[in-house]
Amino acid sequence: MNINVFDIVIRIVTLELEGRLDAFTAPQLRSKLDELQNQSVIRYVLDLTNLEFMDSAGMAVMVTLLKHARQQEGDVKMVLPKLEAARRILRLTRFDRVFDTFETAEEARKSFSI
Amino acid sequence: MNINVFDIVIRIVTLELEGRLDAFTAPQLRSKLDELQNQSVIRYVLDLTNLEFMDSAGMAVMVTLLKHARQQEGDVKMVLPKLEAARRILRLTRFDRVFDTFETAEEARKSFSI
Amino acid sequence: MNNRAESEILIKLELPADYKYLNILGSLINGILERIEDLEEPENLAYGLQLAVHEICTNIVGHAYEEKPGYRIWLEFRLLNEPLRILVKVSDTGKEFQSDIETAPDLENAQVHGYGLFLVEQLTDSFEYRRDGLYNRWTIEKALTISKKDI
Amino acid sequence: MNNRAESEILIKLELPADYKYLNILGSLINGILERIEDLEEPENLAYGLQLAVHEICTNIVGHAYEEKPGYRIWLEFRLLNEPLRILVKVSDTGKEFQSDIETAPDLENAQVHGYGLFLVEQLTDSFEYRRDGLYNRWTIEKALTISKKDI
Ligand SMILES: Nc1ncnc2c1ncn2[C@@H]1O[C@H](COP(=O)(O)OP(=O)(O)O)[C@@H](O)[C@H]1O
Ligand SMILES: Nc1ncnc2c1ncn2[C@@H]1O[C@H](COP(=O)(O)OP(=O)(O)O)[C@@H](O)[C@H]1O
Repeated sequence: MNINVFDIVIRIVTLELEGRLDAFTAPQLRSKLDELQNQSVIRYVLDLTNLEFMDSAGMAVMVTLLKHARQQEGDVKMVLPKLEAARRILRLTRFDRVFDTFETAEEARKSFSI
Repeated sequence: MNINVFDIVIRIVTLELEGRLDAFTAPQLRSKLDELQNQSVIRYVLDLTNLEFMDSAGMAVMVTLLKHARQQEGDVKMVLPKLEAARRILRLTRFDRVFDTFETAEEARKSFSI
Repeated sequence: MNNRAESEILIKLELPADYKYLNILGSLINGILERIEDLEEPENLAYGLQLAVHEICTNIVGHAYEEKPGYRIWLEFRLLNEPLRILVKVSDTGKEFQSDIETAPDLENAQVHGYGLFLVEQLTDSFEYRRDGLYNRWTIEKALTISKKDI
Repeated sequence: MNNRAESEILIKLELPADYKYLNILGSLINGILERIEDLEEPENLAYGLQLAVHEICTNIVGHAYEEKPGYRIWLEFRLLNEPLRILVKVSDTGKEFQSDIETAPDLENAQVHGYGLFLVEQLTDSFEYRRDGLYNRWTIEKALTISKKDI
């Protein structure tokens, strides 16, 4: 008898970002993401629920991650910030269309197809 | 038959102070208190629970009220701020001893003797 | 409260051209706007103004000064009347800005760079750059709309 | 993160000598202290420093400029090393301060005035006044203690 076992492991990494994501703190996020990319993670949830402020340097890190993940058949799902003023900026830059967006991290994780 | 009715009305006025009590806003409090003093109010509860910042100009208004109220057999009871940093200032200036202090407005009101 | 700035209100700030200390801009702008009563959408306004000034300053740190240490940024915040508005001037002594650079990002295709000046334009009512001797001068203006409910 | 100020960090603020805009001091101080990691008791420190600077400035508005409009206050905030501390200089062009005035309040008997300078003294590690030509210069210093837990 022959038994073939195929083991599929889907890893989805959720990053909760709190406080400020700006030109000063963006490098911290970038190096965290480099680490994960070195581990071949390609499915991400960026949870912005408690983000207080985000600038274009922060956006650059998110877009870079998105491009990289999609190139490798992965994706980045975004949980929208509570702060309406921050959501407005995501609409202005159309980030709410470029990324799949969700209200909770749970919904974002469930949206990954296997 | 003679019926003598003595009607005693004790008026206790509670003022909830929120935000900043400083040299800019103290005059607003002072004019509110002037109004109440003109109505012969002599029993006050200063509820500082949600006070975020208080300077010496704010303290001056509170002490002036206290002196005035006690001269007329009234009193001013203080509900301490939630903010520990603000409580510390009240200890430094011994305001926590000069005033009767309480944790809730309800306790402060009940402490008035009739 | 009367929201007419009594005369012209001017606040000046000078800080190191360092990403680390740009958070101070946000604090300062919130502090200024706090003292204007009955602002319409105060949160959106404060956030947008903060972001616009912040983007100008990160560009100064990154592009004009190329992240070299020891340089300075000068800011002036003015409250003006008729109509009530805030005017912010930002100055630096870094490289001149080449205003012919294409700055509009392609919104349909997410991109990594180019959102900074786009955001400044979107979030302000007027936005100007001018070279002035050794200085770069960036000027933005934003109306401060007072909500009608109390009038 | 390294809390050594890279070199000396200097932030300058100039604002109208008007009670109305002194709230900006608090915002600015919070903004500066936010970027120092692992501060011990950050809330008490920020509040105390804010109050000390605020008291110096309300005295300038009320006593040095006698509440007259149109005057200015200049502030310098410096982060210094060894030990890590913040130094704040406040300048004005108002009346000279008569330092022989009795400033200690009688704490046993609550009083209406005299808590301002007492608070500044209590809340800082050093506190100085000096007349310098047409300027009054107030200087305070406060240690920024870093909590040991992460070391
Ligand atoms: N202060 C400045 N000094 C010099 N060049 C600048 C400055 N600000 C912007 N630029 C130029 O304009 C371009 C667009 O800026 P921006 O929209 O902020 O996007 P990003 O900074 O992400 O490239 C920059 O890449 C840079 O070449
Ligand atoms: N900047 C100043 N310029 C001139 N006089 C001052 C100044 N600051 C304080 N003083 C004097 O010192 C006294 C004590 O000040 P302070 O302790 O702040 O209490 P208060 O301001 O409530 O009187 C003031 O009443 C004033 O006479």
